[in-house]
Amino acid sequence: MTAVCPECEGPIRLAEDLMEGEIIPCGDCGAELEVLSVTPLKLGLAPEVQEDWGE
Amino acid sequence: MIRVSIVGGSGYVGGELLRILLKHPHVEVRQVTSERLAGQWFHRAHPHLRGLSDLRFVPMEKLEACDVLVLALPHGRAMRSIDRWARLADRIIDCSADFRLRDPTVYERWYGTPHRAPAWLDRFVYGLPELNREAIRNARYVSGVGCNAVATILAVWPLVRAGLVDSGRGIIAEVKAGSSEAGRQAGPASHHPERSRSIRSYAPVGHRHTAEVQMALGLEAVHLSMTAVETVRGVLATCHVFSKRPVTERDLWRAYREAYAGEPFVRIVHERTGLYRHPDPKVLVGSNYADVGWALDEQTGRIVAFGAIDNLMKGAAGNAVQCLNLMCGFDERAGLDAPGLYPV
Amino acid sequence: MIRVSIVGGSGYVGGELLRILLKHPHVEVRQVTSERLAGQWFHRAHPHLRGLSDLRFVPMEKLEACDVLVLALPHGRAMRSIDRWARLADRIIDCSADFRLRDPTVYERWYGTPHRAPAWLDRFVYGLPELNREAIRNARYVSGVGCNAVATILAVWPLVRAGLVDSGRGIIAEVKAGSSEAGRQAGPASHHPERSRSIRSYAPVGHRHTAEVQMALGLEAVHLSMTAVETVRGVLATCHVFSKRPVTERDLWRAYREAYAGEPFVRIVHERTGLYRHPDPKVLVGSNYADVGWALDEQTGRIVAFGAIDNLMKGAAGNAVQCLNLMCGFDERAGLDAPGLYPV
Repeated sequence: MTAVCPECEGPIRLAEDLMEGEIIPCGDCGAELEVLSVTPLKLGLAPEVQEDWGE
Repeated sequence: MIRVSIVGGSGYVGGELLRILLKHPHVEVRQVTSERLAGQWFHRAHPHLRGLSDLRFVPMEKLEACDVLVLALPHGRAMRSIDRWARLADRIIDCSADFRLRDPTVYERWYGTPHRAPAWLDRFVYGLPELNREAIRNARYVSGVGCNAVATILAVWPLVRAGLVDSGRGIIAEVKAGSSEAGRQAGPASHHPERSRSIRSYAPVGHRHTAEVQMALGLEAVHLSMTAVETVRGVLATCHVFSKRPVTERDLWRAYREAYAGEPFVRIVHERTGLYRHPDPKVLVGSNYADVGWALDEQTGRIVAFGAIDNLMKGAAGNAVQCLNLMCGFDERAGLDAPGLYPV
Repeated sequence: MIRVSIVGGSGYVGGELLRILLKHPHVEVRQVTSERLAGQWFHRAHPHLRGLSDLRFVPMEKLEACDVLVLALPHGRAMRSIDRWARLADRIIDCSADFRLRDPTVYERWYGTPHRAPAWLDRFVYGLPELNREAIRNARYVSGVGCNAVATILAVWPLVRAGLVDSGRGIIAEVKAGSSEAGRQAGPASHHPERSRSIRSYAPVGHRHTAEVQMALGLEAVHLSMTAVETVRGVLATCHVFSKRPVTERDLWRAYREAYAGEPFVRIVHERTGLYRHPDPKVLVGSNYADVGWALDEQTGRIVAFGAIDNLMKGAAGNAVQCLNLMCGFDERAGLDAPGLYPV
């Protein structure tokens, strides 16, 4: 099963036993995607932790 | 002699403040604080200064009144207890970003949190002597400067002053910087096998110093990009400007000479031959000098303006002491006239 | 198997050609020339290759006919004896700058001397497969590429192709490069105490690769600045482009994906987190990959486009072998699919 990343439109391969609430990283842009619903399939951006490297 | 204490003295900027002030002809370093190293000898954090003093770190609540307080705290800390510092000293120099910007809404936009002491913003003067000398001389509260901002500002200021910068197009400034900018805190980004030989675009857009450059130059269109390269100290700002009218080499010599006539710490570097034709932080290590210069592309009218500094000196501690000298009526060069170490 | 000989094999590019071709599934390296080291074992110049072959350097006049000649001579040498090389082999790949530009007057303007074999210019194809694959496949004579030019071209090509670049404003490309670009010849500039930790603006304007970028992108307004930073291999081109119309992240993903769909050696790097969010030559050492990407400043519409390569590989030897594979009908990846060494 494949889907389209909502952030970068990249292809996302999904496991057959996909569960709601699972977090899947997009292979192209690294966005952490949350499975909002399985049928119909809906992916959304999971909240991110900001990295700070100083000045 | 004036009594100076340093708040947050265990970091690299704290170390440079001590290195300068312990040798400063008119200053007595009274106290230096560190919560983490309270009670320990100061050279535990600054091994190169061993034997220069018998100071030990004290916790902040042990701070006593003194003439000048220099704050070298992480961003966001100074503004939370500025009233307390103001009770301890008549003059304060804050090296952090907390009091650099005049407008609290601009601060919130760039730093992502509301300013904690907006009323104090008007009482602080932006601490860049080359642009603000008289105001600093008469000020009680002076902010530090952002190292990347200073290199960019000093590179381009002569062109802005000479009316050569097209405010619509503004400036594109690519700043290459060393690892000590990120401070003493170790992490994945500063891990040597990852950091060595990396050319890392850590802030290609949206860098906080943009606001500072906009404010200092009075220019909206400031396009800043940051790249980390392999050095410990050193910043080189390479700024691209398309002049409004045709310019010659002589025009540029005049613009830079007039902007920096008599400046004790700005040197113009524009040579035809040799290894160091243009400003290079390699020759500025440990010095408060800023080397500025340019290259003119006669075909296209593009001016490439350079600004090189040591981020811990003219980009932080050295500049703070330069402001202290002005505020206390000392010779502006006092304690700061050492040239760069070279080669290093 | 095809018989390949390398002319001028003692330099760093010669070493990389040997490192790849000695392991290439369809190539037999027949001869490698060096006037200076004639008669000596090849590993005298390439210690890392000791034991991989019993080749010894031969002087040029000992060259015999073969299937493909790869020229790795200093600039200006190949064009002086191109007729002689053409008698020795049906196919020639010249890594130098002699046959990159189509127009002899442009060549003279940028290289300061008249071209020695202008008639040959039309017979050479510019050897950048990502832009010129079919022409290279059918060519007998293919030029090399300039490392700084390739990084800049690959960074910006998707934006030019998508019609996003305002040809009036063009591009400002600041290329940061390592020391192996200057080749094996030692001198004051490459002396370690001077070169280490230096951030040297060695060609802020007027760099020769400008002409190559203009030709490849079909864009006149190319503003190139070169800065040497501390690494041995590695080039990062940081290009600033102001798009003609508002763009979104998704537009840029589409532009880069469409430009490089199916390309064996171009990778798009645009991550939200982590140490390597944007292209960084640190992860490309010894590989033929080019990492490309961007950062979008939503406030100002500025696109910062990145191109990272190993200057000795995709910027020279690796790219030459990629062209050889195309010219000889091999799998374009043959001998070239090793990933970068990391960390290094």
